[in-house]
Amino acid sequence: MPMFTAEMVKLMMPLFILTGGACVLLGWSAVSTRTARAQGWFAGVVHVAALASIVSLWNADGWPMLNGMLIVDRFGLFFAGLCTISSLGTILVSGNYLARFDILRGEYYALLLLSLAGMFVLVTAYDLMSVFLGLELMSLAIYVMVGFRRRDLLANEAAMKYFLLGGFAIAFFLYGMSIMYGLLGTLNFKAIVVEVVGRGLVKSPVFLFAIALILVGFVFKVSAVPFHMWVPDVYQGAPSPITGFMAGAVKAASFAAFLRLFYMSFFPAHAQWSDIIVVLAIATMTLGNIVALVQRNVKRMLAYSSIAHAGYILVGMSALAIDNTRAASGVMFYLLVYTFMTLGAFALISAIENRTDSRGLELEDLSGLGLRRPMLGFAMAVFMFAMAGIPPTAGFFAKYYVFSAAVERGLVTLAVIGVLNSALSLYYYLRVVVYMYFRKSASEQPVHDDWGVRVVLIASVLAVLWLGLGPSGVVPGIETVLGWTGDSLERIVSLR
Amino acid sequence: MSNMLWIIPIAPLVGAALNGLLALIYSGREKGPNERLISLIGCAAPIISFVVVVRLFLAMRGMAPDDRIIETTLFTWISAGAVHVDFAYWVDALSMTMLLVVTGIGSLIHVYSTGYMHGDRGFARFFSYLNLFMFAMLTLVMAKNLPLLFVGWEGVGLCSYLLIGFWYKDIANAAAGKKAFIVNRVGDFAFLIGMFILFMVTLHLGDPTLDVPSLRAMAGIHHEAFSKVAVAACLLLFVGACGKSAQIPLYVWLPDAMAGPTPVSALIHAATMVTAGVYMIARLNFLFEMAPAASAVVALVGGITAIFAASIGFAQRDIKKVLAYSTVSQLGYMFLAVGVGAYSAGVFHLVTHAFFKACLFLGAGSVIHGMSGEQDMFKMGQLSKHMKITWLTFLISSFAIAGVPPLAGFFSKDEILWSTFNATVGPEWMPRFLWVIGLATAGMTAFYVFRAVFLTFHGKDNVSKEAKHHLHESPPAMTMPLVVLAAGAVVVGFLGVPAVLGGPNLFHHWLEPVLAGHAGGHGMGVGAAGMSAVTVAAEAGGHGSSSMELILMVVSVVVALAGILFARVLYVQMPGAAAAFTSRMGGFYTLVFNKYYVDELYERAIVRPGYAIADKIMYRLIDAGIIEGVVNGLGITARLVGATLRLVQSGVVRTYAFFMLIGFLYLVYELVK
Amino acid sequence: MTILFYLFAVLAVAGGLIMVSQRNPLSGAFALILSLVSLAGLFAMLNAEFVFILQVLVYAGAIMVLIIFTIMLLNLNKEELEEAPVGWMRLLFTAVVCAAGAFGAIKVFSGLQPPAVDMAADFGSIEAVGRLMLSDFIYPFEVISLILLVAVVGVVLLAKKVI
Amino acid sequence: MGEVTLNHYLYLSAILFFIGAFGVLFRRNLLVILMSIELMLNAVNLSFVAFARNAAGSMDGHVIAFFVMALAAAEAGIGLAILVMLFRNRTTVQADDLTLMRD
Amino acid sequence: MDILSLVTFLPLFAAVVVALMPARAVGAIKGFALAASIAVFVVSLKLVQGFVANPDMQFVVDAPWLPSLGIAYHIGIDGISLFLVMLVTFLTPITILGCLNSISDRVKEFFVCVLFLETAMIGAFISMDMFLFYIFWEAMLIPMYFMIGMWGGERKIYATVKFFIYTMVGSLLMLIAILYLVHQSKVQTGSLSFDLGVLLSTSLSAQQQWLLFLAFALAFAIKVPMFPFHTWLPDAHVEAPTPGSVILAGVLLKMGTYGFIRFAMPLFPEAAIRAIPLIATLAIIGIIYGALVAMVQKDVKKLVAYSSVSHLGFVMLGLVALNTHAVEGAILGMINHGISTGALFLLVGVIYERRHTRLISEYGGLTRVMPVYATVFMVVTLSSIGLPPLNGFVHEFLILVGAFQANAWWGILAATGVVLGAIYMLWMYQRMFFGEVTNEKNSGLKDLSLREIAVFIPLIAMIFWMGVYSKPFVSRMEPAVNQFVEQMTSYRAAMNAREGAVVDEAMLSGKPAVDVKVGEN
Repeated sequence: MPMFTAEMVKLMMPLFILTGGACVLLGWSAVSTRTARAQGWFAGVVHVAALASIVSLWNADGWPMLNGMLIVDRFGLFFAGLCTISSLGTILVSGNYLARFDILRGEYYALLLLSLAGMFVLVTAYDLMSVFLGLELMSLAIYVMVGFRRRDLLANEAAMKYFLLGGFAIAFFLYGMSIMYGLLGTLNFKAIVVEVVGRGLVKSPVFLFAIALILVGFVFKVSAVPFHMWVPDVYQGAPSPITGFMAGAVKAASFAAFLRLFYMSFFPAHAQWSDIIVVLAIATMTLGNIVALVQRNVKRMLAYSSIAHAGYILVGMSALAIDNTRAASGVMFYLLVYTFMTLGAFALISAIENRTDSRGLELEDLSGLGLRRPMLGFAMAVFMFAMAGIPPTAGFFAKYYVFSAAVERGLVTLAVIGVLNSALSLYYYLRVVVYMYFRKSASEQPVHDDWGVRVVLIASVLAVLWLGLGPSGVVPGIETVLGWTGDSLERIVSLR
Repeated sequence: MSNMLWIIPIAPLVGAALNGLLALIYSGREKGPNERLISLIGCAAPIISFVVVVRLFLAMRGMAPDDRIIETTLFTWISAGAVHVDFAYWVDALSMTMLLVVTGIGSLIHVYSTGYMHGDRGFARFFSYLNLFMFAMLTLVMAKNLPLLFVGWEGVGLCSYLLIGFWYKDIANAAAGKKAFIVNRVGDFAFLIGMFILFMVTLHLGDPTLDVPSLRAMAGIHHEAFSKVAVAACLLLFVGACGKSAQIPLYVWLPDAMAGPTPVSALIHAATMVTAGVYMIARLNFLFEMAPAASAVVALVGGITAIFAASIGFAQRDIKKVLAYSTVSQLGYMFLAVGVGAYSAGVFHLVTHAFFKACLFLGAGSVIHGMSGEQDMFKMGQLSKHMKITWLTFLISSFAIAGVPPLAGFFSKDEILWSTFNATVGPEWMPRFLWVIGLATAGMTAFYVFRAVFLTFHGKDNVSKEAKHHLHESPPAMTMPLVVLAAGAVVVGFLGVPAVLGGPNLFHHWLEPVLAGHAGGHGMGVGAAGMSAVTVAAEAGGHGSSSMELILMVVSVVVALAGILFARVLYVQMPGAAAAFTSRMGGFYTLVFNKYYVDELYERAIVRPGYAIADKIMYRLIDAGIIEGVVNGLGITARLVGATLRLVQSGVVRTYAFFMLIGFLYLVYELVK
Repeated sequence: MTILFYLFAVLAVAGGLIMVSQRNPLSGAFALILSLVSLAGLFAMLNAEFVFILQVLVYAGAIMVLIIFTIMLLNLNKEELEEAPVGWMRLLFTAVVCAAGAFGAIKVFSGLQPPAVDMAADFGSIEAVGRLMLSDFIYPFEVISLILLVAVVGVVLLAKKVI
Repeated sequence: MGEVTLNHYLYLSAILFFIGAFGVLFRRNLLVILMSIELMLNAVNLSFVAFARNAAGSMDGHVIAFFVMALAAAEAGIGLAILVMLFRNRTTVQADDLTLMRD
Repeated sequence: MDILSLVTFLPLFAAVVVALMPARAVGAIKGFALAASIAVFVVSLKLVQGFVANPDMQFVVDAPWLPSLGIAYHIGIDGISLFLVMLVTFLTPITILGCLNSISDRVKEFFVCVLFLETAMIGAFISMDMFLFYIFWEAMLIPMYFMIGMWGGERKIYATVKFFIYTMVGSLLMLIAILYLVHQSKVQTGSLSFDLGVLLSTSLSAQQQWLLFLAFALAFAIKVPMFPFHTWLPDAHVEAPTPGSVILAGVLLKMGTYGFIRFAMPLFPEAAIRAIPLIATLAIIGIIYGALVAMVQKDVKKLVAYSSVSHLGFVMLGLVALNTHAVEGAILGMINHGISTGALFLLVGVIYERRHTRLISEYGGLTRVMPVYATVFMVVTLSSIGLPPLNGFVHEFLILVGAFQANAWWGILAATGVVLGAIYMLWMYQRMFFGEVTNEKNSGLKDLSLREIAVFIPLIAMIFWMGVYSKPFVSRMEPAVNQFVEQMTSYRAAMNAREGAVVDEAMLSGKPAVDVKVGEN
């Protein structure tokens, strides 16, 4: 059995590009700390290369490789691309930010690349082992990046909290993995389905116990209530570009693996776990929105908002169905949109954030922004309206997608709770707009929007508007992305 | 011929538009537009109408009595679903009578106004309103269907509102105008409902219509369907009439309406608009005949209003107020007439009243004009020396209203009394009771009118020096109409000389096809069942014995003369007696002087509680309190919950882990169970 | 064998309990080493030769040394090092929740009827495991190297005094 | 004391796992929390190895246990690095002191 | 591009152009916005011209948009929506003309908002696809939100946030209902479609209908607003700048009533019929309550706002009376209210521009200093209180007749609104315009300028036209309304047949079922 064929190398090229780039960067930054800007450029180029290779692989139609450890299929590439874009945006935003806080280091970019590599592993994972390693690679790099403002007390604290709780969660995940391994003798996604269905283990307590444990790992990463509590603190303490990266890419990658695993391997037990997801979704949406209402710190507010969005996505997760891919594509579309919204929002926050004291960026600091800087204000308003789910922004389409899936699945009450939550969330999203447009600025906070931030903002606004106005090209695209499920689901059906 | 019909209302409308435009154009300038031009436009409009009306009248006289109808449909006004309303004018004998009165007296008053309003800054505006009123009133009169009648009905109300508040700088005037409008609206509300009932009946019969002739025809055919709702419909329509014609309990606006310029009081609040209610009931007589109970109510309300208003008239100091209450009282008379089924008598009184009351008002206006705006009779006296024409015409009209033969008032009033006496309306006691009331009212009317005459033109001279300085007879533009009207007050009565006095009662016959004819049109079979006893007894006037009629006639004349004499005694011969009498009556006088505190009652019982409920309960409690409380409460609750939940976020890592473990246990519990 | 199992088991649990109950982290670290070594014994009993060696070398050896080294490095005095006593309620509460978790897990496991499996001759040997690691698990193996790379870079970035 | 079966190992692993969890929840010293997580990972390893021997019959569990150990090492390194950084700025190793961000 | 799409998207195009103009070119922006809106109106006249009086949808465009989701760009107008579209295109230039001077701050953004709003409003009226409708429906909120929030009064933030959230709550529930309905339709037909025509033939159980209807009705009732969901309106109106109030009152409120007649009632006829007593009750409460509360207001804008509650109560009552004339009255009422109340707000804006207060007590005796203004105000006031032959009367009359026909008590109770309307409006007029000029600040006020007169002339002309000769309007809407009424009444007949005519008796309170017969004619 040849270990690596040329075809496989091609399929794994994004990973090689990212890791290779990271290694080069590490070496470079070890010898030169003055050329950090150039290192940032280099990282950007690596991203573009990775993105190019992801795009070039779009029609490659991969298969489970390396003992079924990973599969480079469209689903994975979709999320890989999404994460890469988010990461690229983070790089564009970071330069100025890092320089401003005097932490401009090449290793930062290397870690970003490694984290992105972890994401690639995660989204292409076809085996719980890969999921675990992808999660860890992604997370460890992020632990470091969260604490990158080394002298900042909040950053220290955020890194510590994230690290401890992340470790705690991964222990549960591993425990679940071990039980899964013991029970089924395999960790391969497809093999799990075959074993579970074949051996009639769908209702086995051990199997379900393992699912519960594995679920902890995922719901921690996607910040579902009550596994969400790290989110506000970490989002607040982390450097703003990284917060955006976490809210966008990390969440997207985690959801990707979550979706693939649960829509495939654990789907036979859907009846057992869907109720839980419903409850989690409700709790997550509601708590996220309600607590966001009373936040004055912008990053913290967006952290809670991010929790709430996880709740909406969980609505889609709970509505996964065997006979159509509406819910799954809804989740994907939501993540697509959310990534852009959150990337843009945090890009702007990165540009505004000046303070190093513990107060952080408060709503008051946004006062009059829309009047002083109309384009920035417009962009932020678009993101806020999108997050609130107002047409004609993409946020509406995203919500529409998951809620319609829930309705089709008969989860009308869940959908109703969802929209009521949307209404609730309006209050704090609108408040941002209120501050930006309807209040005079008390102090003229300087805005450090260099070209990187602007590029990110323009791209995000365009994406959010375009996805809202004419997702006609995207929606069918997403449906085809989910072609893999068609195959596996049919198999599941036949096994029943 | 019928094509000319449209000129009648349109001429004043054009006049109104032209004058209104002028008024607006000149509104920002120092000087108003040329008064001559305004007068020309303003007076030409009703006069053109009048001329057309006369021509049509002559034409109509040439027709067979049953064919005396002229009509024209201008365009479809509303056509929606089952509702089809044409903008159609339709004139029969009754409306022709009204047209003559309205355009005739209206023209006179327009002429009078050119003198009265001379120099007023709002001259153009005034004529615009007055012309607009003419348009509305003519529309009311000529309307073929009830909605169009309602257009006129509301239109005259609007003009009344505008004209009462014409001198808007005094907020009291404006308030009076508003009060008039709103009280009228209360009546209109009932009118609308009444109209709806009729519409429903016709709709049910498969031919939804509100056209008066069609209603009349259908009422003849579908007697049963109509009589089922007739009482309700008639009562509601009557409430509408009460509003417009200032009957109890909706009369309160009329005295206040005297705030308007005096020609307005004469035209709108005496001669024409306020009689619209009477006209409307006469127009719908076929309906009221089906509803004896409603008719009884009409008669009773009319009678009570008559005496009630007359009693208030006793104690007024303001000459216009006296006339206003007199108008209310006389309108009560008319309602009494139509209530007992004496439609032609009612309409006849309407016509005669239009003359003498218009004359009285214009006379009063002339007095006020001469007195530089003074209206308190107790500050007048001996004016007969200064204002001969005014005095004479006023006196003639006073005799007319008092019912002194052979002036107009005598014939019309007597016909009403006689019809009442003979009526079979309501319970057995009612006709006689109403007759007594009518008679008493006649006496009282004589008294208070002559009280006014004596206080104003005779008696003690209380005119202030300053006023006396300016005191003068009014210009010809004002006196000429007075003379014409006074002449009318003398003459028109003879149109309705009853048979018992050997008269042909031309008036009665003229109206016969309209007021008694509908049964005739559709055969006696229906008529026998359809025509109530009311009609049979009253319309035919001659059913009672003629000797009885003569006796009663004498009685009423005696009563009227007694009233006049009493007034003379009190206010001319023994000037102190009135004061003594007043103080003797004490509380009662105060009660009467304050119009039985009806306004105050409305204020306390309806206006203030209504306002308080709207303000305190609806706005502050329900709206701002409960609904807003719930709405904001939801928001506050969400925030409170949020503020509570955020406390869980203690910042302590172990707590976070603890919640994760709890969450894990929940997952296990739910999954494994 | 049974006695050995229970011995190791008791030692492992005891080590764990001591670790979580000692207020001084240094004592805790040593208790943990006890626990880890006991677990190594259990690994040996489970024919996991490779894991046994790693457990002793990497875990009980390297990792614990790193921890202890850090404790020393921080050069904490007693007050800073030791934590304040914790309230009984909290102890009880936490204990109950954790016990519930453990109890639940045990209850779930109690229903497990593992199939009898044949064991290869070289089961658990270093060679066999190593072969497996570099064939079937080559991908995870490579990824774990990246993880370690991140760890190295991260440690340098975060803990170095001046970067 | 019957024969030692897979279940016994699993019970033990569960107990150790939740002792570790207890340590995370109960202790305030960041170092101890860190060690408690290590204990949890060890419990997982025990489970892997026990399963490998008794249920799966493959050595995959051993390999995975190795990876877990590697991960544990990496985590310990990062964790201790964060701890050191934190200690430099705050001079504390108590978890309960990390409450600058809350609510 | 077809004419209907042109009318819809021309404003959006203009908005984009305005957005691209330099912010300093204030005059050019204003001129362009005005010209664009007039152009839209002129183009929209082609709609009237080409409209044929039949019940069918006309100017239909049905192009696929998101076929995989069953969403199409399906637009069209019938007699019901024709005049609402016209109302939008008519009011927008007037609004723009009216606010040319009053908006001096951030002119560019303002006109972008107005033009964007116009597209959204037209779009909502012409959408025949539920999804498309929802998009437009929600899109209206954003410009309105900014209009109130940026150019509003003191409590603008409270008002605008309240407006936004209030309306969103309702519409989000409607969204769920739409999704559910579409899903049901998909289950039944096998294909996914948001097309109104397809959804209309979805069969639903009584309970499903009821819940869906409630969700729709809530969204629309908030927009109307019906009692007790009206409290956002006074705040929004008071704080909104004049053009905001005009558009809000003139058009946005009609979205609610239009929603009932176009969507809520036809989609769920049986539930709607069951809900009629409830809606009628709320409508009547709204009529009386709105009028009474309007009476006690000290702020003239608030007064007009509450009067809207009352007027819209009439419209709702007309809709549920379910006979042709009442429904036509209701539609006329929507248009008339748009014109009259729009004019009222513009008038208030005129005086607010001069004095910067809306308190009635600040004014008095204005007739003296501003006679033309007073005259215009008077005409509009009279139109608002339904004085014949001005426009207000026609619809009130039709609605009252129809309501009376449906249930005598409805007609009677609603007719009290006629009285109350006169009270609060005339009282307000009296306090503002009559008497001496009590406030020194008012003595020097300028009367209407030529521009302002130009604003009001078309409105006054419409007030007279629609009052005197409403036939051109009614005749175009009649076929569509007849169809609506026939459908609803036939459903009712079927329900009555099922339930033994119990409902019928109750509904007509002893009166014969005349309306059913009319429907058959």
